[in-house]
Amino acid sequence: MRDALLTVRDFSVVYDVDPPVEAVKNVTLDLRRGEILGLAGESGCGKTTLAYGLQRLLKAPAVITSGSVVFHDSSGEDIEVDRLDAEQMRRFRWDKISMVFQGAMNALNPVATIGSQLEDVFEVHRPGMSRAQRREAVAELLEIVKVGPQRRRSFPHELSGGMRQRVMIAMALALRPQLMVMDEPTTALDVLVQREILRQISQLRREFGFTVVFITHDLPLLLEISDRIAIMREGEIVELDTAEQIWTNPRDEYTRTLLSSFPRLTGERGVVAR
Amino acid sequence: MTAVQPRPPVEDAIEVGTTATTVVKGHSRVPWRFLAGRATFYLFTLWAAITINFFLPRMMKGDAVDQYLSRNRNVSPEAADALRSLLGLDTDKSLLQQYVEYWGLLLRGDLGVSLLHGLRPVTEVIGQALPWTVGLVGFATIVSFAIGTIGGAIVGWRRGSRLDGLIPLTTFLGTIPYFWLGLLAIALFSVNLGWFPIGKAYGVGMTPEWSGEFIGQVIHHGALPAATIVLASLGGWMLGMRNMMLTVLDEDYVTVAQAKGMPTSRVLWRYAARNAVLPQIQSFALSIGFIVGGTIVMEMVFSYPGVGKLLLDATNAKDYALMQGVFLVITLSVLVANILADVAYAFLDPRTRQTEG
Amino acid sequence: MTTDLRPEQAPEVRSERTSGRETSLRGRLGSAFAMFRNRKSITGLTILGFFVLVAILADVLAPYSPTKVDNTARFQPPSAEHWLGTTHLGEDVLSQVIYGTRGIIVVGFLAAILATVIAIVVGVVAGYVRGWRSESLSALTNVFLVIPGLPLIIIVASMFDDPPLVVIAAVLGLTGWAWGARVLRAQTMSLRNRDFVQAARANGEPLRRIIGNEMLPNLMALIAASFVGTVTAAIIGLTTLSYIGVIPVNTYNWGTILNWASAQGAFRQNQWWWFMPPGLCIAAIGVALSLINFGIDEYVNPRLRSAGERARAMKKQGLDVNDPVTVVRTTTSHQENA
Amino acid sequence: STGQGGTTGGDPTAEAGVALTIAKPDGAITTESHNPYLGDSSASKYGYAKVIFEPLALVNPTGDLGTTPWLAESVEWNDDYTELTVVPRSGVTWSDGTEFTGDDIVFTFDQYLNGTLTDTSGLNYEGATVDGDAITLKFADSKYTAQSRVLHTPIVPKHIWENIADPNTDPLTEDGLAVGTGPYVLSSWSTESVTLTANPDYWGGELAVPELHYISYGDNAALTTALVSGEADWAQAFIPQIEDSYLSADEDNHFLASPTAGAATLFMNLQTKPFNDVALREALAWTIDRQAYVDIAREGASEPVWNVTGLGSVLEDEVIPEFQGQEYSVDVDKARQILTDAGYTWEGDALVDPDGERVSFSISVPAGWSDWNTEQALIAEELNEALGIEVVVDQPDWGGWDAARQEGTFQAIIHWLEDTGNAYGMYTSTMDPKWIVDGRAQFNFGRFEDPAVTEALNTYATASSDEEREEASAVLQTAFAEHVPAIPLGAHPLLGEYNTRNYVGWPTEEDQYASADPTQPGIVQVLVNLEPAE
Amino acid sequence: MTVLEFDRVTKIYSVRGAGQIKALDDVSFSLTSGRTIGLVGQSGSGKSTIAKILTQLETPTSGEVRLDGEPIPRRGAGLRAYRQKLRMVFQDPFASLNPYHSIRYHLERPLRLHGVVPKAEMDDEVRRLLERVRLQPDAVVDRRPHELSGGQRQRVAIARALASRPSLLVADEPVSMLDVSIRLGVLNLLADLGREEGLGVLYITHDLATARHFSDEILVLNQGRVVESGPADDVILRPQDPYTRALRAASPDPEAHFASLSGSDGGAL
Ligand SMILES: Nc1ncnc2c1ncn2[C@@H]1O[C@H](COP(=O)(O)OP(=O)(O)OP(=O)(O)O)[C@@H](O)[C@H]1O
Ligand SMILES: Nc1ncnc2c1ncn2[C@@H]1O[C@H](COP(=O)(O)OP(=O)(O)OP(=O)(O)O)[C@@H](O)[C@H]1O
Ligand SMILES: [Mg+2]
Ligand SMILES: [Mg+2]
Repeated sequence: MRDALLTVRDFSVVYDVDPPVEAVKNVTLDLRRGEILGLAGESGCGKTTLAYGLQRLLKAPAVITSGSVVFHDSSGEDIEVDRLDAEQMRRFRWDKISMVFQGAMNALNPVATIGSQLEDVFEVHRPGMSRAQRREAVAELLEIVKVGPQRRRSFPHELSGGMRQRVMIAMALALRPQLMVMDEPTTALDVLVQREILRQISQLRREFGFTVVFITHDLPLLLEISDRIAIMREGEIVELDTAEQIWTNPRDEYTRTLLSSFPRLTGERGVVAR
Repeated sequence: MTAVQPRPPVEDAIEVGTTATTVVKGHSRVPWRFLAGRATFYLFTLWAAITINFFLPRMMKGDAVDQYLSRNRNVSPEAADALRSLLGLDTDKSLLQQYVEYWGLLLRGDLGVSLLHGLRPVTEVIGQALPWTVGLVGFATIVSFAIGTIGGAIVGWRRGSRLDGLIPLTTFLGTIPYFWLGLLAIALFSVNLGWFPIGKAYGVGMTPEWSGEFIGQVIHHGALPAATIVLASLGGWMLGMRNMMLTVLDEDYVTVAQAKGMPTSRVLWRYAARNAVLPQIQSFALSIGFIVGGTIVMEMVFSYPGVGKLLLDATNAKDYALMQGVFLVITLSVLVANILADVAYAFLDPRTRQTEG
Repeated sequence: MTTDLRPEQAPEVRSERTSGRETSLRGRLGSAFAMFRNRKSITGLTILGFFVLVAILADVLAPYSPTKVDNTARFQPPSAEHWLGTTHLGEDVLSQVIYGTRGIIVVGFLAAILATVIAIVVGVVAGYVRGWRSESLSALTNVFLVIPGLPLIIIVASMFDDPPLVVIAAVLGLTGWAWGARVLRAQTMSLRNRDFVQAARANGEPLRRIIGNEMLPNLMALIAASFVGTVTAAIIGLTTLSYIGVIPVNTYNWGTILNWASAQGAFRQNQWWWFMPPGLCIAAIGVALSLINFGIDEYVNPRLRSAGERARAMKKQGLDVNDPVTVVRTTTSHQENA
Repeated sequence: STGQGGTTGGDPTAEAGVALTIAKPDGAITTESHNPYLGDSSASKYGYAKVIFEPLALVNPTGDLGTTPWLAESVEWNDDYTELTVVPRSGVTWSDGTEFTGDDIVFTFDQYLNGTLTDTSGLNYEGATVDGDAITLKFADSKYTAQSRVLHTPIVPKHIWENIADPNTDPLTEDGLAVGTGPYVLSSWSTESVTLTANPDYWGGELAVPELHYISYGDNAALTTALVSGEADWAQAFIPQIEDSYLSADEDNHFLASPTAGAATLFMNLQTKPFNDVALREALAWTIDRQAYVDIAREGASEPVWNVTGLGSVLEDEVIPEFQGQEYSVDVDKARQILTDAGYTWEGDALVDPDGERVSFSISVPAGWSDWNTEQALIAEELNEALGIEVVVDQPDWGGWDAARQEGTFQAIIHWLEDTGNAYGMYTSTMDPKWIVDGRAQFNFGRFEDPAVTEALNTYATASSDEEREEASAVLQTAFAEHVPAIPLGAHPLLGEYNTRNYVGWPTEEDQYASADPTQPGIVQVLVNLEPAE
Repeated sequence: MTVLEFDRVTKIYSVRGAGQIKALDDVSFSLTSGRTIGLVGQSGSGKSTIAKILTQLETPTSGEVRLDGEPIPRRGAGLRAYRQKLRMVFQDPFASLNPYHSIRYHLERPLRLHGVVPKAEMDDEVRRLLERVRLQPDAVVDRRPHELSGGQRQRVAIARALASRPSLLVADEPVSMLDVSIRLGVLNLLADLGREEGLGVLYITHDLATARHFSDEILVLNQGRVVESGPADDVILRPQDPYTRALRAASPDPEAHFASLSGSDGGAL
């Protein structure tokens, strides 16, 4: 179909505590360029760990115990993420892979304006840019996510939850990365706002053509928006298939349990039937 | 207070965002009501403190003349009455009358004369001592705060390293009695090693002037007391900052900063420490307020001129005017420090600007 | 009416460890003191307990009366008869230190109890009620923050011919509660709107039960911390006041010993046996109290506890907490490292 | 060398022409006032008023108790000591160049007359008459017991002071106001020290010390440290363990304690139990170890008072023959015998009075007066050990102590005496009802009252002949020995620590021409007497 | 049969610095035993405010709440009796249980306060309550809240609300914090109670799908106003108000999604 962007082989993460927690076990995964991969599973199954682990964002006591992650850059170069040293990793981050974090209130520095937090990214990764250029880039980003450049001077708490989430998305977009990992970007939000943000993400993806890993445990939502869905349970990917296949023909027992756990919105009363 | 705003019907629910109930926007940026409330609050505190400060000393046993006689044994006890009228203590006004008069004088900036200091105006007496207290202790407090906070940030950041040992060490230094520390410091550095003078603010025969020599002297003389104050108070700042750092380091925005590829120093100072320092500001303000009163022991041990000894002596000598004067300075500085803390906090933490409660 | 909806698999009640569940009273007590159940607190409590014991058993432990004058044995360095030497009057320093513990413990604890009780009453009430009542209580708190404690102590002490320790403790307590009240007020205000307090109200619980049974237990750690803090402040206050001679020096405490030592030039004469023990005792009790406080802090905020330990434990495994990059330790590279 | 501001520091070699640093333990003296009449002006607190403003004559409070005319060429009292005739010294100029004349003396005293200056010394001055050179100052009552109060009145220049509105309080801080006849003139004043330089035109001749620094340390301990390190040269301080901590630090360090007529005295409240019984007081007098007071509480800086008349060594001559050599000693058996005779018994170790009550009392001294605090402990221990009296050591703050002594609510206190330079001080302080006004006592705290004694006191004070005075003195001494209204412990000493590194000529044990206390008026005598060391 | 009427209630909050907020605007409905009313609306629309007014934690600015035609007493025994009849399950199971007290304490308090059973039977009653919410009494009764999972806590909260044998229950988003798989169990329990014991339930949520399935009637709240109400299926399947429609459109519905899909790759994004 499409060519691969990220190849994950036999990837395991252990929290080296007593007793050790094997949060991600031998995950093998191919991420295709431009697709939306939904990652679902009950809470605590290792979704966040996997997503963070891919770009080695986990702090000790987390240890990657096996596997490899290879990033196929659009320039044609293959980057072996697990071989990078700290400085290379720092450069790699955000430039190639960016993230939208779970709680936007907590993901933004409460004492800095959103403008300065956005500029930060350029300052560090694009040292060549002038101050004016950075300003302009920030204004453009805020425009894109419909927060509006006039909000540049606002502090996070002055924005609504939805706006904050959009600022996070703007930040993730800043360097036009090839992969965006979104960890439950909408769970804290209202359905209406959630919908609006999803619409925006889809629009931006069409524009910029990045790949999305979308994490949530809201299966109905995932079924709607993803190309492919991976179902995780206790650190393992138990099923990985297209959304339709998952919906119509779930193979794993656990997937089936999940799918039978939400009532119908329309049609006859009762749990969803496939 | 504004009236209930009629809410216009919302066309597009999505546009509204999460707050389905619109907060009335465009209210004045300056929260006058809040400020007025704070001002009333502070004025009340000031009034109450001054009133207490007026009545408390007058509940003490003994009076200033007896004290004067015991200090000046060459003065004939037979002259007690003459002295009483000389010192203005022969009035038979009621306490309430005196209180009202005190306020009258206070509002005119007249703090009376100090019996203990040759009947000089209290303003002059305090004016001579205050700069030294504020200078030395203020400086030491700032240094201690700065070192403690920066150190605490680093210790918190490099948790688990050998630096962790600094916390118990500084705590220990903070718990040993200050005078002990001071006396040992003098014994070691002044008497045995001779590196520093034994005390005083500057050398004998010097008169204050803006010369290099004088400033050098002031620094030389102030170094040991300042250093002991810093040592004794460092622990609190360091521990506070370190604990806040540990809390802040687990916040998402620190992880986000790292995910954004920020260099370590930037994450440490701009993200983590910048947030962790906020609660320190409050304590700092309070400690600034207490500088004025809290240094009696240092002044005794290091023969340093200052307000603390002034207060102690005034209390012992029943020098009401001077006591009240020093109280006033302490009260004012605590209040001013509190106001400054309010302002600084609002300035440093944008969140409080809105949701002050 | 409603359709019965059963998931294919009923969510199981997770089997959690039922390790030796506590039964009511013992368990309650245990949990009430849970904040002291860590190594730091226990070390601190042990040291403190030691001093409390010394204070209680002073009569038994002290080899001499603290005021037993012996003109023939002045300024003696430590010896078999006088383990910590003697003072300028030939008094036994060890006995003075032992008896001096009493004043310290009595004043420290009485002052702290008083200050804590006032802080709880004023702070919690100010936090729970609203409007002018809350504001006036907090104004009261501020006034007490502003009043200088030292003159107050001198003034009150002067009202008594021979101010007993209780009075000194009372004054130290009266001037020391404001800080705790402030902290408790803030915390109570945040507790006030917590759901479980609301739930208790919705339950119809009377006010005193809401404050006493729902809020206080949750303020316990804070109260304990403020108590310990006040003990420290009172002890340091007492020794300082004794040292500068504001408090009568005939009631022996470590501050008065130091006062005497300093007045008699022990510091200059390197009569360390005289001034070191009380100084070190003050430091020891100070350290003990801060250890307890660390323990409480760590109980309230487990991060404080785990951060350092975890980091050290990781270090042993070759991990650095601050490493912004996840360590890769595949079996092969791990072996290389090892 | 600490080498600050020209102090001599610890220079090993003697250096002429270096400044002398005089130190006090009074904390920073930060407010400037050169008024010699005001007890709490910086000039009085430091004591530098005494080297600027000079008195008519200097009365030696120690040694021979003699009087040395100073600004007066001669001083002479009339028989009943109500008139003082002085001849002003000629050739003296004020430090601003104006000539010193008798007018200045008259002006100085007349300030008391017209009420511009408060009579804090209780002079009751009535006016002066001038007869040629001689000026006669008249007083309302006999000044026999207050000679030094009259003679030590600082003489101020008329031409300056006549323009001063309130001589009680004026700080004299404006230029050209702090003008005196003294050996030194003010050079600079700062919150940390005061510098005075030698007066080049001083009438007393050339001064060896060109410059004086006055400095005040935070407390006794800091002052001692400064003395030991050489940062300060001369002070009046109670230094504990003085031998080890000061004298042995440098062989040039010296210490002189000069006994005076005053004494630290145990006052007992004669009005209430247990001290309303003379037997108990006497027993105490036979038990309390005055030598221990001197040796331990005062570190040797005093002299014990053993004589039954309560008079110490400087007043030995005044003791009537009957009591010469009649001394108390520590004689516990005797004390117990006195008690037994008076009906006291012992219950185990505890003393029980004739009423069957256990004897106990509290002895009270303000907290922080460490020498007397020590003595409290000593007395408590001695009395408990020897007589089985339980003594409660009470250390209130000054105010509480002061109230108790004035109102007579104490049981026992240690207090100083009024020093009149003769036996009168001892007896008026302990037995004179004149001190009790409106029920409040300024002295005689025990409230002794005996008409015969009162009369003898009046006679002593106003007598116009020595015989009359001796008779009165005999009555007083007998009454004192009989009633034991108070127990003097040790002479009040004037202390002085000084060093001979750069200057010699100080008062010594052998030659106490003045005390070595730099805060005493006699400082000018010492300064004039100093010479560069070899 | 108990009827609770919520009659034209308006609630205005004064917020310092932000003026006044109208949280409820002229809201009326009535709750009867044995029936479930679903109250939906997005965050901040005033749902919890209704619950708080019902439980007398807040007083309405205007309007009235009546129980069987009687106004609700403001204090004293009357209020206690009312609180026994109407109980509430709080929005957040993590916050509404006091971390300091054991589960037993939480359940015994209402039993004691309202004198439901004699002291001797207290223990049995606690066990019965726990069993009712399908928790094993032995396993949980002496634990404290933090030792339970979210689902278990939620059930304890429900058990507590049921302890005083109320006839009406206000359940404020009782499942919002729970995992999909646990959610259903809790809701089924409430449904059972309504059926078996005639409990009237006010089910507050913003999840349209569960609201539809567990309630007889649905009230849609927007900015403090009831914009639509009626039988559950009517409101969800045939929404009249634009806001209800927007809400419905925003709720994911995989069935409709896959039905409309013709197997192509275009996701919603
Ligand atoms: N620092 C840590 N130390 C030890 N174990 C951890 C740590 N962080 C996470 N875990 C454990 O790792 C497992 C996976 O956690 P993770 O956060 O990846 O789950 P998740 O699927 O994202 O859950 P959620 O949906 O709740 O966000 C969990 O069992 C968790 O308890
Ligand atoms: N105590 C209060 N003071 C001021 N405003 C309040 C208060 N409580 C609620 N509000 C405001 O009233 C409005 C309704 O709040 P409410 O809690 O009822 O919403 P909700 O529908 O329960 O929302 P959610 O789904 O987020 O729980 C909100 O705008 C809220 O900010
Ligand atoms: Mg997660
Ligand atoms: Mg709600």
